[in-house]
Formats: sequence, structure tokens, C-alpha cells
Amino acid sequence: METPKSKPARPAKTNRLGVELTLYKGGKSTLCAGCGHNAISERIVQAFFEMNIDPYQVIKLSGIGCSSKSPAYFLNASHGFNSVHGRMPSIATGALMAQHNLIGIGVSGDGDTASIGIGQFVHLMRRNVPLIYIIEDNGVYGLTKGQFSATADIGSKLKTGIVNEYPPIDTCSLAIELGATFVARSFSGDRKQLSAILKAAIAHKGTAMIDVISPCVTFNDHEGSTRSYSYVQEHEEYFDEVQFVPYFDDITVEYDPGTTIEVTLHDGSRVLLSKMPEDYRPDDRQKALKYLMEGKKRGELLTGIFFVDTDEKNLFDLLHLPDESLAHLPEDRLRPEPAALDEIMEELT
Amino acid sequence: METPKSKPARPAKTNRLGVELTLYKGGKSTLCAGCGHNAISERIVQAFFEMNIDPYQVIKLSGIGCSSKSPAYFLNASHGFNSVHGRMPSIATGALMAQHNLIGIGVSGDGDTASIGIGQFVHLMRRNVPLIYIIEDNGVYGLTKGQFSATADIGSKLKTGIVNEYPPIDTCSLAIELGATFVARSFSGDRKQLSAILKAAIAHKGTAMIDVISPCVTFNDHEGSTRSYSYVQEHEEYFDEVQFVPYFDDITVEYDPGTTIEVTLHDGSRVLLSKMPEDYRPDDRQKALKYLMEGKKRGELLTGIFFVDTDEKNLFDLLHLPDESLAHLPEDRLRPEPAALDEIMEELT
Amino acid sequence: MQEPQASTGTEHKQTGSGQHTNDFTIHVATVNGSGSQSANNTLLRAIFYMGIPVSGKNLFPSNIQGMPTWFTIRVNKDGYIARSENIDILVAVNAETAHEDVQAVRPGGLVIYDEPLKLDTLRDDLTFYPVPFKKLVTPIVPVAKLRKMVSNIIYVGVLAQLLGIDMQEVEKALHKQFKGKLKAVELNMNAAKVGFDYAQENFQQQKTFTLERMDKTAGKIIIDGNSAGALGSMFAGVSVVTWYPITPSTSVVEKLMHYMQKYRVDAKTGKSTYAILQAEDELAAIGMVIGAGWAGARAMTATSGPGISLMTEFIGLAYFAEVPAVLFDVQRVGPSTGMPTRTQQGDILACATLSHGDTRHILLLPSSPEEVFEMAGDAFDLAEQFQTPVFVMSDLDLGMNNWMADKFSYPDKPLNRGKVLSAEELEKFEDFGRYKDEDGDGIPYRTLPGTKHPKAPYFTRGSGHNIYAHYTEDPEEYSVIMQRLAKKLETARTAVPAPVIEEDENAQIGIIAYGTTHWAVQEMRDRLRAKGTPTSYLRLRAYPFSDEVKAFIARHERVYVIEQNRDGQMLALMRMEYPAEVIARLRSLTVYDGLPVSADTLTRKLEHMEQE
Amino acid sequence: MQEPQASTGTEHKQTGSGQHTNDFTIHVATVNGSGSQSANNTLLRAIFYMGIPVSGKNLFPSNIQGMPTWFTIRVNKDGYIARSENIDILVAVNAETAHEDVQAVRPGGLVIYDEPLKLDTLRDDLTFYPVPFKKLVTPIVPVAKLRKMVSNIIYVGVLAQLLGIDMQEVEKALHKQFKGKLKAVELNMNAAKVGFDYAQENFQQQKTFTLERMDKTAGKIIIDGNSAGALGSMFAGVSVVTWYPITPSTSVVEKLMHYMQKYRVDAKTGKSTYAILQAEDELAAIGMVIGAGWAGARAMTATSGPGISLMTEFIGLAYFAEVPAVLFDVQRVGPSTGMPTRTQQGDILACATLSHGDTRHILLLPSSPEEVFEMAGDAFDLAEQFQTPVFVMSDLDLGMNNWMADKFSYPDKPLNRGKVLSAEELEKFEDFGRYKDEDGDGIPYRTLPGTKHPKAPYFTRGSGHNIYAHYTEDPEEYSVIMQRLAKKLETARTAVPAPVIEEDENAQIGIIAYGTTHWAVQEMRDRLRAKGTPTSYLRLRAYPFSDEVKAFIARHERVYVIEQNRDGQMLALMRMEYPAEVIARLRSLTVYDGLPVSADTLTRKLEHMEQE
Ligand SMILES: Cc1ncc(C[n+]2csc(CCOP(=O)(O)OP(=O)(O)O)c2C)c(N)n1
Ligand SMILES: Cc1ncc(C[n+]2csc(CCOP(=O)(O)OP(=O)(O)O)c2C)c(N)n1
Ligand code: SF4
Ligand code: SF4
Ligand SMILES: [Mg+2]
Ligand SMILES: [Mg+2]
Repeated sequence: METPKSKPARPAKTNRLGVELTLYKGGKSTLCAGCGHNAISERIVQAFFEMNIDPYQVIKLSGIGCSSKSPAYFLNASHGFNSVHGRMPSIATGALMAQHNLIGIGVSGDGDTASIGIGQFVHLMRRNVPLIYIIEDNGVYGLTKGQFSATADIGSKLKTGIVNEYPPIDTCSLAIELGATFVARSFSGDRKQLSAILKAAIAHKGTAMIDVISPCVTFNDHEGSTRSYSYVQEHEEYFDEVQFVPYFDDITVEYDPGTTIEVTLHDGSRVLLSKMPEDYRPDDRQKALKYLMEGKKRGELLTGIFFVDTDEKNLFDLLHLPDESLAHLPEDRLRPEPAALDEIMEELT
Repeated sequence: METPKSKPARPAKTNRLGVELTLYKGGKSTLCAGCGHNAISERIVQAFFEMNIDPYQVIKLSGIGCSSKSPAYFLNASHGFNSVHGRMPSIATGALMAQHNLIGIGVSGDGDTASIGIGQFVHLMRRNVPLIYIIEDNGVYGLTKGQFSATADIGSKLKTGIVNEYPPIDTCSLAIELGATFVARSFSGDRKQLSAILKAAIAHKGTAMIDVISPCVTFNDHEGSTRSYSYVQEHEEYFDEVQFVPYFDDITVEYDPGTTIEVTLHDGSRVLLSKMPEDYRPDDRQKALKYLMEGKKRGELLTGIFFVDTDEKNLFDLLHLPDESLAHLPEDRLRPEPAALDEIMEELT
Repeated sequence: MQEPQASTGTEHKQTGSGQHTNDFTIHVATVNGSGSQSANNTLLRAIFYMGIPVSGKNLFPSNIQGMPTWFTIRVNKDGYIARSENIDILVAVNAETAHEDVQAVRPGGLVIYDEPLKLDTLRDDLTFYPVPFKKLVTPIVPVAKLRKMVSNIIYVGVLAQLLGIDMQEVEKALHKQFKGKLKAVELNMNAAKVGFDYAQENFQQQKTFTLERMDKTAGKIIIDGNSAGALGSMFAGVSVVTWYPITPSTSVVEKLMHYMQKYRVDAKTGKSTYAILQAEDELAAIGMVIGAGWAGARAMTATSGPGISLMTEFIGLAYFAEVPAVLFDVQRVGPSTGMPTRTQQGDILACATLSHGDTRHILLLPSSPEEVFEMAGDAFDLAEQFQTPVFVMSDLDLGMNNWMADKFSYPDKPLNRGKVLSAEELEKFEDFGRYKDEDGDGIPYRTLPGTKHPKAPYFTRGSGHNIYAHYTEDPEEYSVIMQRLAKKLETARTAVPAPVIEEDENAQIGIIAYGTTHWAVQEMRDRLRAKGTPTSYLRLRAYPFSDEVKAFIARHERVYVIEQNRDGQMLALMRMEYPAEVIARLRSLTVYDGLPVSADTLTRKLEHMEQE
Repeated sequence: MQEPQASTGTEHKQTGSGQHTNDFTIHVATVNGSGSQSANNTLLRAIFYMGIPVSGKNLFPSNIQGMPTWFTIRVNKDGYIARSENIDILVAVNAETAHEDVQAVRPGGLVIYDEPLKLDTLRDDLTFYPVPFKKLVTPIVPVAKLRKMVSNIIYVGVLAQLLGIDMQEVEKALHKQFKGKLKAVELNMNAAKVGFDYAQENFQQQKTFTLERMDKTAGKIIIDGNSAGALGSMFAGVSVVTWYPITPSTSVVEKLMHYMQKYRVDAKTGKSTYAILQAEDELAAIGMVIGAGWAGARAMTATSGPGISLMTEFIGLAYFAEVPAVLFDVQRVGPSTGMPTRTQQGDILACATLSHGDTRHILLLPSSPEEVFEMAGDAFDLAEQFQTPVFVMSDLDLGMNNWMADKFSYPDKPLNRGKVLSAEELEKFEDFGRYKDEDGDGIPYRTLPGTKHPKAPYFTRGSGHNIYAHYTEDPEEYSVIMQRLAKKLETARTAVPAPVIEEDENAQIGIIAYGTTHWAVQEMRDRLRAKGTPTSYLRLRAYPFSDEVKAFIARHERVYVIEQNRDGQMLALMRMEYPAEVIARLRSLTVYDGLPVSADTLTRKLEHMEQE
């Protein structure tokens, strides 16, 4: 067999960094067999591996819930913080303020985000904190055994027969409305789309909000639920088709500029969007909201990337952070000189 | 002078209920002279008086802030609850669950609502709790001396020179997006419009969210602020013209059904909307959002009623509350008979 | 390699002693989410139906499916129901933990196990009973999906045969378990019979552990504390319930929903006499309770540690603005998220003093389902009487485990709605003040929204206010309110449930305990008495403490305060208020590893401390 | 009707005694938002420049503009700076409160008042000085809008003339006040002169209250505690600050923003060496601090009571997951919203035990701006050293009032970043465990995110974990962590700032106090000593208590624990841990009405308790 010239042979299971796949993996999952969350963990492992991200340079964060356990099941070589229910955004914001050179990935649940956590979610979206924010969205509280969360659709039914009557929070619409700079929805069962979106999120240096529909096989996978595998499979519609071209792949992709939009992300990677509505542009908030609402009216579950804007400043730009992380600044840059104290004391006499 | 036939003469300063205006008034305001909040209090006094609402049947609620003090300055004859910062929605929801026959009016600030209180706000909007929810919106925290709140516009400047760089939360868009059934914006300086909107809100039996731009003369009324009186006066545009016709006024109002929309509210009062965009219907969420976003892009501060839907069930419908308030149910309706306990005990043996 | 053991009940060297009739423990090791819960409850109930005192404790992981779970049934003719540390009989069907599980059985014990696990070579001082569950279940359950569920019932049959459980009682228990769904009963009864028959055919009868009918459970029920709390609240006339799910409190409200739907909906109009609302979080849940309590409804929430922490700010408001509120804190292991499926009495200090500033709250301390039921009633009465938050301090052990209990008594007092003034009553007050101490007991009068009287309306606030509910920053006016609040809590000492005292004339040692610790304490006291060390005992039932508590301590040379937390939290509350000579007698004995406390541990610890 | 009094300083019957040189109080009654603050600060500073010890306390309402405000300046040659209850000289320019204000002046006092108020007929034991402010200000301030502001400075001039303040010092003070803005200085100096001249022309010179130069303020500064905290934090190398505004803590961060902008931005790159972010609420603020602390930054927040309550859940997480965090709690009057502009020491118990489950936290207790500055440094060191939240317990009196202080000393120790392991250092550990007690002091080693070593990464959690930071529900593994956490706090006793002890050999009485109570205690002790009752004094500076505290108590027959809260919160913490014989000596003396405590009150209360 022939090896292509430009690529040197590597031992199996390491990436371009030379890091083995095992470092991207996590512990054995304790979630239910078949839980959507496990599929998402697998995609995360794959995306970070294939994007050649040093796992030691990643922090993974979560709140509380079955979903929030999942960071234990990916990226074993990354520091992680399983915080409290609904408040992961603040932990993530703080941790990244301290070490803004790290890549942050936060995993939340729909209860963790849309019920108890909606306040921190709203303000995270406004600040454009560079963070991949994943909602593992099953419409229920898995860990407390299946009550409705605030993303449950009107009319969706619990096993107990209780029917939801309150309007669901559409986390994508909300994120777009609030100023998020990367907003997408996917499905835990859609390997290809989810991988592409995750990679694009890794390449984006701002808040990347991904709502991943992730069925709860134990409490919300029955007839009458709008989050069951079968319901989702029947109702999912691609809003657009997402193709990801990493910055390190020197390939030219052929596409029709009339029907495909190319967005260059912060690290030089590109995302190609096609098959979306004609007049749509990925940085048009109003249109994105319109299509989301219309899709919902038609009973469709739209997935894909709805919004990307790579021009907005992120939180760390606004804070004028230095090149090094704040956590690593040496004492002489943290503590002003004695002369400074003298000057201040003089002012106060 | 002649008295009209149908109306018996009444002593001045009482309304149709025979209640004196003084019972609708509040204590002496301790807010700054010229504060927008005071003007809103005056409109509230007027609206409840003119709508002939028994003040003993009203509860007034608030969080914490200059704005949240204002219930002390209207409706002296109503019970009131000045709660904690950002959490008035839950207090209001609970109080009205206990006594759903009362009329609830909640006053909040933009900090109280959009910063610390955004979580409870979001969920209040979803539940359609019959409550008039007023945001006295000045873009700053008045009571803590003028820091930005989350409704401050990008580019708006504090006296200290600090410029806001985070996207503002548009409470009206958010409320519409989340399922609120009555959404409006007004200006503390606009007596006529604010009065009409307040009366319509009183007539509406669901969450009536009114964002009232209410300049803070002490901390946010300067050059460079987008919440100063002069800025608001220059940028305010009527989204629609609001005319209110109370149910007890047996008058016929002439209007052109081509350009005016009539909405009949729960108590039989009507609100007439005119001069709005042609294709607009007051119960079309998507359009309302679109116009709000477009207005914002044009730099306009749109005011008026953006959304009304009188068909949605409110929280108390969904809870199947009885005619009497829960707080007043007698013991024999609260405590099941001994036979019930016997039956349950039998099941457990 | 040993020969595969014939399925005869391989008896090894017996080191355990003699016969155990109606006095042993069965330990079932399975995985959660596998349906073993119904098998275990059926087993428990069948023994209960034989008139034998029995208790069950479930040790489960904070996860939904597939992780190790243990259920321990304690059969005890003397009625001891605390956790026992002995494992006499093991049912081992979880491969993952089976080896460790076998090690924990006491010498002479029995092991029923899933045949493929081949556990019988592990120890030679136990009797092993291999059961080929899979083989047995397949023929009787055609639907493959159901097999896992039903297969657990087989061990119930095996145990019935081995221990002497009447299969009629098993059937009765299945009827109860499956609420009369005949198909399910039949299917499961079949499985039980298969187990029974298999054991009869293949195992030698053993005589060490046997069950014999008694009459000690007549008129009793089996119930968990959370259900008892739900029932107590319903019969206390609760009308507004707002909550946010959290283990182990969730079932308080879920049971309440169940019962209220049945007993609190007007048959004619279809209208409810209550509102139950799942809030977006605990801050909202307690906010709604306070709003509803202020407006005159009996309102409650149920939560656990993290929820309590989130309610901190609002509880301070309710204390200072004097609004009734009832909270069930079903305690789990802290701090922080801690161990959500383990038990502890770790929120005592937090709840008694919750919020910044000078605050102090009423706690009720139930030990049994009967008491949760009663104290739910007390809680609503006290909350309205004292216009303040009242905490019912349950715990996971009490709340989620199955307890044998006396049938609950129908409340013998009318609801006490406290000092609420109607428009007519207001007339009688010359100088009414919402926050005035009219009666010298520190408890003011209140009015509800909607009261049509010029004196009725007031503006409730968490900021400084005077006796007329007006805003104040006046040092004197503020102090008057604070002093009255302190006095109100003093008054509460005489109104809260009194401690239960069992005094032994000869005792030098006093014991103070509360909540679920009670059951192990009772057992320990009997053991100590048998060994010649009599003890007196005071079981606390509320905070603030009534005068009897101090008097009890003063009567004993040394008093052990036994509780399930690290820092001796109840002891800390006593230390805060008692004179030095009383404190001098107090000693702290704590167990806080998350397991329900056992008499073994307590006795050992106390004896050790006695020797120090 | 009386004749309008000629403006000569109407002297009435003198009942006050003798002459008061450099020893009296000036009480200025105005409305807030009227600019009186600059006048009062100018006055304070001018006296300070004369070398005379002086202190100022602002009593302001929780409102922005138009409500009564009082500013009290105490001049005291002996350096007493606690609030004095006497009012010797009143400046009455607020019509609303003027009559009451006059009643509060002590006999023989002086009253400078706004002429139209006609106060001089109210009492005949005071000397009245009517000043026609409006008339005087109009000619010198052409812009009507500015007049209100400037008119206040006139009373500074009047007082300067009456009391003997050097006008050059007034000018110097104005320069400081207006930060060298010459126009403002000129305008105000003019106004001061007008007042001075008016007094000179119209009033008789009085001799009762006079100022004479001293040299007691050389090398001293005037500063509020919040500014001191900001400076302390900056020099402690804080790099992440997140907060939510709340009175009286707001200025901690606002001052920090001011100083950091100046001293922590790289002149070359324009980049900051810090991040300050206004969070959406206190839950987010503390969450960000914890995230940043975990990731290795020195992170802090500043808040007050309601914010503390909201942080409860997160503080439990930081305790259990062992994450450094620094919190400034600038205490105001609780419970709930309480009195936001009044002072108290009411959060001690809440902060020491904040959150559900068994938790315990380190508190630092500064008494002075110098100490806030130092303790800010200690707080960051201790937080990182002990990997836990540390609370700096300031209060409104300390935080927002102007205090005379020694110049702050530049820190003499390098930052102590605690046990943080680099990749290289990790190599040396055979069996590294994030939560393992390697050194026997209860303090584990930690690694920061981004550390490139296979042993470095761990998954931090608030749920049960073992020494390797793995999830656990194991009773034993859980207990090991809990016991180590308790041990860690024991270790902290020896590392926190030691108490300051002033022992009097002849004293039978011991006194324990902390924070701002200190200043009134000092004054009281001098008075008691003068009356023949010597006392010993221990000033607490931290919780947990070091051993000296117990020893001090044991040395004294009775020990008064003096604090500004209702429930004796610090005493409660002592009672929780001390043996009975130590507790027997403790007595609680509390003052909690929201005013800074005075020596008058303390002395009266203590003498009263001594007689009981
Ligand atoms: C403050 C607090 N309240 C409640 C809980 C209990 N709780 C744990 S997980 C959870 C909901 C989880 O739902 P979701 O975020 O949708 O995650 P899922 O389990 O469905 O993946 C709740 C209510 C908690 N841990 N903390
Ligand atoms: C929990 C809590 N955090 C902070 C505060 C301090 N605080 C009081 S009012 C306020 C902001 C008020 O702003 P807004 O709601 O806009 O009202 P405004 O004063 O502008 O009318 C803040 C932060 C508080 N009272 N409680
Ligand atoms: S309960 Fe639902 S969400 Fe939780 S692990 Fe199981 S399937 Fe997943
Ligand atoms: S500070 Fe602003 S918001 Fe507050 S009372 Fe004054 S003008 Fe109104
Ligand atoms: Mg979920
Ligand atoms: Mg505001």
C-alpha cells in the first residue's frame, strides 16, 4: 500500500498533535443504556480529537443532572468542574476569565439551563464568553425521574399522563435574541451534523450555543412525548446543511456560491452552509428568529446552524486581557510597586 | 347647570364605586424630584380610580430599587408587598394563587427585572399569571447610584464615562418570545398613552407586561445616555395609537375598521389600535418581534401595545381554581373527611 | 477448579450461632432501575402480613439505571427497626458487587445467588443457594423486555420457601404492590411460584433462619415518611404547594399530587381546592409559598439541602416580615450536592439560623411516619400562629424508606389559623398596628389582602419597619420589632411539640436524640440496660427547646447528644443557649457517614466514650 | 411673637460646663443629595490638617435625594473616634428635622442655623447663630443651579470663624476635596470666606468650643474602609473581581476599578492585569469568583447581607470542593433588606456556618482601615493556602465612614499562593490525590487547569468524592474527606491573624470585642479605669479562634463579649466550642440599633450588668 507523500505515517489512534485517542475519552458512563447524552459524549471525544486540541488545554464544565454528569465521560485529560444546578455559566465565565487561553466546553441539561438556570443562561449569551455551551435537551429532568422541564412542548405527555400546558422556552431563539454569536441545534442521533457543528463551535471564539435534542430513554421516550427518538426522527428538518472544513485541511471544497454560504471562523476553519432558505444570511438575527418561529408553527424540529457572527468582540476583548492568563501572572505584575502605594497615601493625607 | 339624565350627581373626587380618590393615592414620594417613577405612580392612581376598581381588592407588589419603592406612593388602600430584589414574580404568583380574585399590580425596575430578576421574569411570562407587570425602566440601578442594568443600550454612557458594551435585553421582545399575552411599552412622560395602556392592562386577565421608559434624573439623564428625557423624546415613535374604551362607557366610538383593530378584553373593555404597520395583527408574535427588531435597527424607541392575545388560558384556569379564593376556603373544604383517611390507611395495610 | 455445585444449598462450615426465628436481616444486592424494588417491597409486605415486625432500607445510588443497589430487610420479633449491620441472608444478583457482597455476610449466613456468578467457592462458612434466574424466567415470561423485571420476583419465591413465608401472603402483597392490576399480579405470582418450587425441589430445608407468624403488625400500615408528610399536609388543609424536584424530597409533592387529585377536587364542579405548581427553581418555590402565605393560604414547599441554601434570602424575608411558610427539608448528605441518596441530619444548624442578620426559626423533628403526619399539621398551625417559617426536618431514611407504622389518627383539633383579623374584628382595635405586641406574647395580629377596612392594608417589607408597618430607620423603632421577634420565639418554646422523655430512675447517663436516630437509640438503650447500664432518654421534637430539655439535662450527670452530622449541630444549638453548668453535662456523639445509624455503632461509640 | 433676633449669636442660659478645647462634636443636619457631603468632608479635613484627631460619621437614609441626613464630626484631642452621643454644635439647615435636631443638642451648645428657620426661640440654654445662607450665596454664585451645592460651604466658613479653624487649612482641604480643580476650589473658597466674614461681622466670639493646633495627625491619612479594602486587594494581587452592587459594599469595587485602572494596566500594551465584571446578581458573582479561584486567579467579590444569603449554595460548594474565594461582607442592618444604610455586625453566625450540611468558614475581623488593608492581603493568602472561602467582615461604619488612619505599610511578605503543583512537582508524587492529606495539616495539594501532566486533571465536584477526586458514595471515603476538612479548619486557627490582647494585671473583668466595636470599647475602658475598674481586653481578629482566646477567657472571672447584633453571634460561636468552665465566664453585651456604637452606651450597659 502507498502512503500519500505529504502525510507522515502515524501510529494508529493519535492525532496530528501526536496525542492518543484515549486521552480524549472519559470514564465509563453511568447513564442509562441508550441515553442520548452518551452519544453526545462520543461526538465530543471525536471532535476534540480530530480538531487536534490539546486536552490539557481544555476545561469542561457542567451543572447538575444526568447531562451534567457527562463531562466525566469525555476528555479525561482535561480539568473539569461539576458545579451546582443551573449555575455553570458563572463558573465557566470565572474560570475562563482566569485562564482565557483555555478552551471551555460546558454541558448542561434543559432543566439545568431553561428552568433553574435561565438567568445565568441569558446573561452568558449577552457577554459572548468564549465557551461551547451544550444543552443536552430531553424535555425532562432525568436525574429526578422525569418531571417536565421548561423546554417541554405544549401537549407533550409524561408517562404519568400529565400534559404540559406552558409554552416551551426555545433556547435557540432566546440565544439569538440575546446576542449570542453562534447558535445551533442538533440531535444526539445525528453523528454527522453534530460532529460538524461541534467542530465549528470549537473553532468559534465566542459563545457557541448548541441545543442538542437528546432523548431520555427512561422517562421521555414514549408515545405522546415530543422528545422521543421516534418523534424526533419523524419531525427533524434540516434548516441548513452544515459542512465543516478545518483550518489544517488544505483542501479546496467545490461549492456553488449561489446556494452555499461560507463562514470563516476565528481559527481559520470554515463552515459551509447550504440548502437553507434563500434570503437567509447567517448573521441576520431577525431572519433566524423568523425561520425558527415558522418552523415551529409547522411542527418541524429544525436543526442546523441558525446564526454565526464572527465579528463581535468577545468578553475577553472587552476586558482587555493580556496575552498570558491572569492565573499565571507573576507577583511583580500583580502587585504594584511601593511607589504606587506611596503616591496613593500621599493623595489621602 | 344641567345634570345629564342618566348620570346621578356625585360629590367630586369619587368614582362610580363611590370611592374617593384619596384611597387610590399613596404616601408622599421619597424619590428624587423629577424621577420618571413618580409620574408612573400618578398614572396608576388615575387608572385604578377611573377604572372603578375597589382598591381593597388590589394587591401591589415589588422587588427592590427606587422603582420598587413606588407602590408606597400609590393605592394606600391596597395591601402591598415590597419583597426582595428580583423576585417579585414569585411573590406575586403565590399571593394571587392564594387569592386569585384580587387584581395584582407589580412594579419592578430594569435592574430588578432584567439583571437579577430575569429568571423569574422569564417564567412569569410563560405562565400567564394574571398580573400587571410594570418595569420602570431607566437603564440603570438608581438606588445603588447609577450602575448599568441589563437594559442599557450599547454605547450608552454613564456619568463616570463608562460605556455599555453588552447587548441590552429587550424585555418586550423577550416577553413576546416567551408567551406573554399582553406586551406594551410606554414612556413615563406620555400621560395619554400610558393611561390607556394601564387601563387595558387592568382589563386583561393574564400577564400584562408593560415596559415604561422612566428616566432617572439623578444618574441617567445626561448627554450620552439613551435613557435621558431628551433622548427618549427625540427617539420615541408610536408603534400604534392606543385608545381605550372601558366596558362601562356605553359610547360608540367611530373608527375605520380598515386601519383600526379592535380587541375586546376580558372585562368587556375594548382597546382600539391604529396607525400600526399594515400587515400587523396584535396576536402575531412573529410580526411583533420583527417590528421591534426593525425599529431598534432604525434607532427608534417604539412604544405602544405590541401584542395582545385574550384567548390563552391563564394560570388559574390551568390550575382549576374554584370560584372562591383558596385563602378563604373553610376548614371543611380544606380537610377531607375521616372516611378519606380510613380509606387511605386501608390501602397502606 | 471446583465442580459446579449441585443446586442443593451448599452448606459450609457453620460458625453463626443457633436458630434465628423472626430475627435476621436479608440483604438484596441488585442494580437500580431493574425492577428489584417491587420484589423487595413484596417480600417486606409478605413478612408484614405474617404479623412479624419488619423494616426495609434501600441503599441506592444517585443515578437512574444500572448501578449497584442494596435493599436490606430487617425482621425483628422485638420490633427493632433501626438498620442492622449484620447481613444474615444475601440475595446476590448483581455481578459487579457480588464478590464484595459475599464477604460482608456474617458467618453462618445464607447466600441465594444468580447461578452463573459462581459465588459458592468464595467462602466456606456460608450456605449457598444457586438459582438459575434466566433459565427459570424465560419460559414463564414470553416478552423478553419484561423478563428482567419479573425475574427478581423469583428470589421472593426462593426466600419464601427457604424461610417459611406463606405464599398466600406473597400473593396478597403482590396485589397491594400492583394495586390490583390482575395481569401483573398473576405474572409475578407465577414467577414467585417458580422460585418457590425450584427451591423446594433443589434445596435442603434450612433451620437457622425461619419465620413464624406473630400478631405484631395488626392495625399497622407500611408507609414512607414522604407519603406521610403529604397526607399530613393534605389533612392540615394545605392549599398552595410550590416546589422544585430534588432527591430525596420529590415524593412529598408527588404523593401530595396523587392524594389531592383524589380527595381535594370538588366532585361536582371539577374544581380543585388547592394549587400545586412546579416552580422554576427553589428561589421561586419559596417565593410563591411566601406570597401565598402572606395572602392567607396554607402554603408549603418540600426540598433538600441545596434547595434550603437557595431559599436563604427569602427565609430571612419571611422571618422579618412575619409571613407563615411551611418547609419540608428531607435531609440528605451535605455539604453541597453531597451524597443525594444517603441520609444525614446535616441541615439542623443551617435551618435554625437561616439567613443573614439575626434570624431564628422553628424546627420540627419527626422520628416516624406517624410523627411526620402529625407534625405536618403542627407545622401549618405553628406557621400561621407564629407568622413565621416552620421547617419539618425529615431525612432520606425516614422520607424514602418503608416504615411500619400505626395507622394515622384523624386530627383532633380544628385548624389553628392564628391571629388573622377580619374587617369587623379590626373595628375593635383603637390603635391597630400590624407589628404591635397586643397580647404580650410577641405575636402580632395580621390582616389579609382583600380585607375591606381602612385599617387593614399595610405594605409588607423586608426593610426596617415600625409597629405600624411603616418604613423606618429609627434605631428605637427597629429595636422594638427585633425584641418582639425574639420574644415570639420564646413563646414558641411552649407551643411546639414537647420532647418525649423516658426516664430511668437508676440512670446516670442521659441521652438526647431526635429524628430517625431514635430507633437505633432505643435498641442501644435496651442493650445497655441488659448489660447493666440503664439510661434516661429525651427525644427532642422541636426547636426552640422547651424548658423540659434543660431540666432533663440538669438531672443527669452526663448527657450524650446523639445525631447524624459531623459538627454536632443540635448540640451547638443547645450550647448557644444553656448555662455553663448544663453544658458541662453534654457530650457529642455523632455518626454521619450517610448510612442510617445502627444500634451496633451507637453502642460501640457510647461504650467507648464512657471509658474515656 | 418675639422680635427677629439680631444676628449677634444669641446666647441663652448656659448650662454646659466650662471650656472644650479640641474636644466636642459638630452635628450637621441637612438633606441628602444636596452636596453637604463635600462641605462636611472639607470641615473634617481642615481640622485634621490642624493636627487634631477627628472622625466623621455619616447617618444617611436609604434613598437618593431629599431625605434627612446627619453628619457628625467628633474632634477629640485624646484620639477617641467612636461615635459620641453628645451634640455640642449643631448646624441646622434642614427645615424638616430642625426642631427635633435642636432638642438633641446638649445644654450650653451652639446652633448655627438657616435664618428663615427661626430656631432661636426653641431653647434658652443654647447659643444661636442665624445665617442667611440664601442671601449670602446668591451674589457669589451666578448660576442658580449651583447655589444649593455651594451654599453648604458657607457654614464651613462660619464654623471656621467661630471655632478657630485656620482658613488656609480650609483651602487646602478644598483642594483635596475637589482634586485640584481650581475653579471649584475658588468658588467654594469664596463661599467659605463669605461665611467666615459674616460670622466675624455679626457674631460675638464664643470661647466654649475652640480648636487649637496639635501635631497628632502627622503622617496620617483619611480614608474609608471600603477604599482600604480595595487597596488591600490590589496590593494582594487580586486579578478577578465580580460583583453585584449593594449598599454599603458598592464602593469596595468602585474604588478598586478606579485604582486598578491606574496601577494595573500595562502602560505599553494597554492590557489589564485584571478583570472586573459586574455580574447579573450575587449568585453569578460568587460563581465567577469560584470558577476563577479554581482556575488559579486571585478572585473576590464584595457584598452585604442579602448578597451573602444568595451566595449560600455556592459557598457550600467552595467549602466542599475546596476552592479559594475572598468575600468582603460590608455588614448592614438585617434581617432581610433591613436598614441598608445603618451598621451592624449581624452576619457573623451566618458567614461562619454558611450553607447546608456541615460547613465552617474562615472570617477576618478588621477594626480599622489599616486592618482592612492588611486583612485583604491575609484573606487572599489564607484563601489560597487553605483552599476555601474567606470572609472579610467589615461593616457600614468602617466601610463608608471617613477614618483617620496610619499610612498603610507595603506588604512585607510575598504572595502565598498555597499548595499548587506544577507538572514538574507532580512528578514527585507517587500516588497523587487532589484531596489527600499529604502533610498532616488537612490541606491537600491542588493543580490548576492547563497543567500538562497526566496526574493533573481532576473533575471537581460538590458531590461525594474520595481523596482522588473520584465520585463516591462510600461511607468511609466520604468520612475521610469530612474529617480532613474539619482538621483543615483546626490548622487555620494557627494561621489566621492573632487576637490583640491588652491585659491589665488588676483586672477581674475581661472584654472581648471585634471590628468597629473596638473604638467604643477602648474609650469605655479608659473611662472604667478612671473610675477604678480596670479591664483586660482581647480584640478578636479572626474565626476560627486561636488558642489565646480560650486562655484569655480562662484568666478572667467574667468576660463580656461585646458585639453589634441581637443574638450575640460571636458569643454563640464561642459557646459552640468551649468547655463549660470557659463558657461560664462569658456574658453577652449587645447593641444593635444600627448606629455606630458609643462609649456612653457601652459603659452604661456594662456598669448595669456589673451591678446585676
Ligand atoms: C439546587 C438544586 N435543586 C434541585 C436539584 C435536583 N436536581 C438534580 S438534577 C435536576 C434536573 C436535571 O434535569 P436536566 O438539567 O434536564 O438534566 P437531565 O437529567 O434531564 O439530563 C434536579 C432538579 C439539585 N441537584 N440542586
Ligand atoms: C440581593 C440584593 N442585591 C443587591 C441589592 C442592592 N440593590 C438595591 S436596588 C438595586 C438595583 C435597582 O435597580 P432597578 O431595579 O433598575 O431600580 P431603580 O432604582 O433604577 O428604579 C440593587 C442592586 C439588594 N437590595 N438586594
Ligand atoms: S434517566 Fe434519562 S437522561 Fe438520565 S441517564 Fe437515563 S436516559 Fe439519560
Ligand atoms: S436615583 Fe434615579 S431612579 Fe432613583 S429616585 Fe432618583 S431619579 Fe428616580
Ligand atoms: Mg433534561
Ligand atoms: Mg433602574
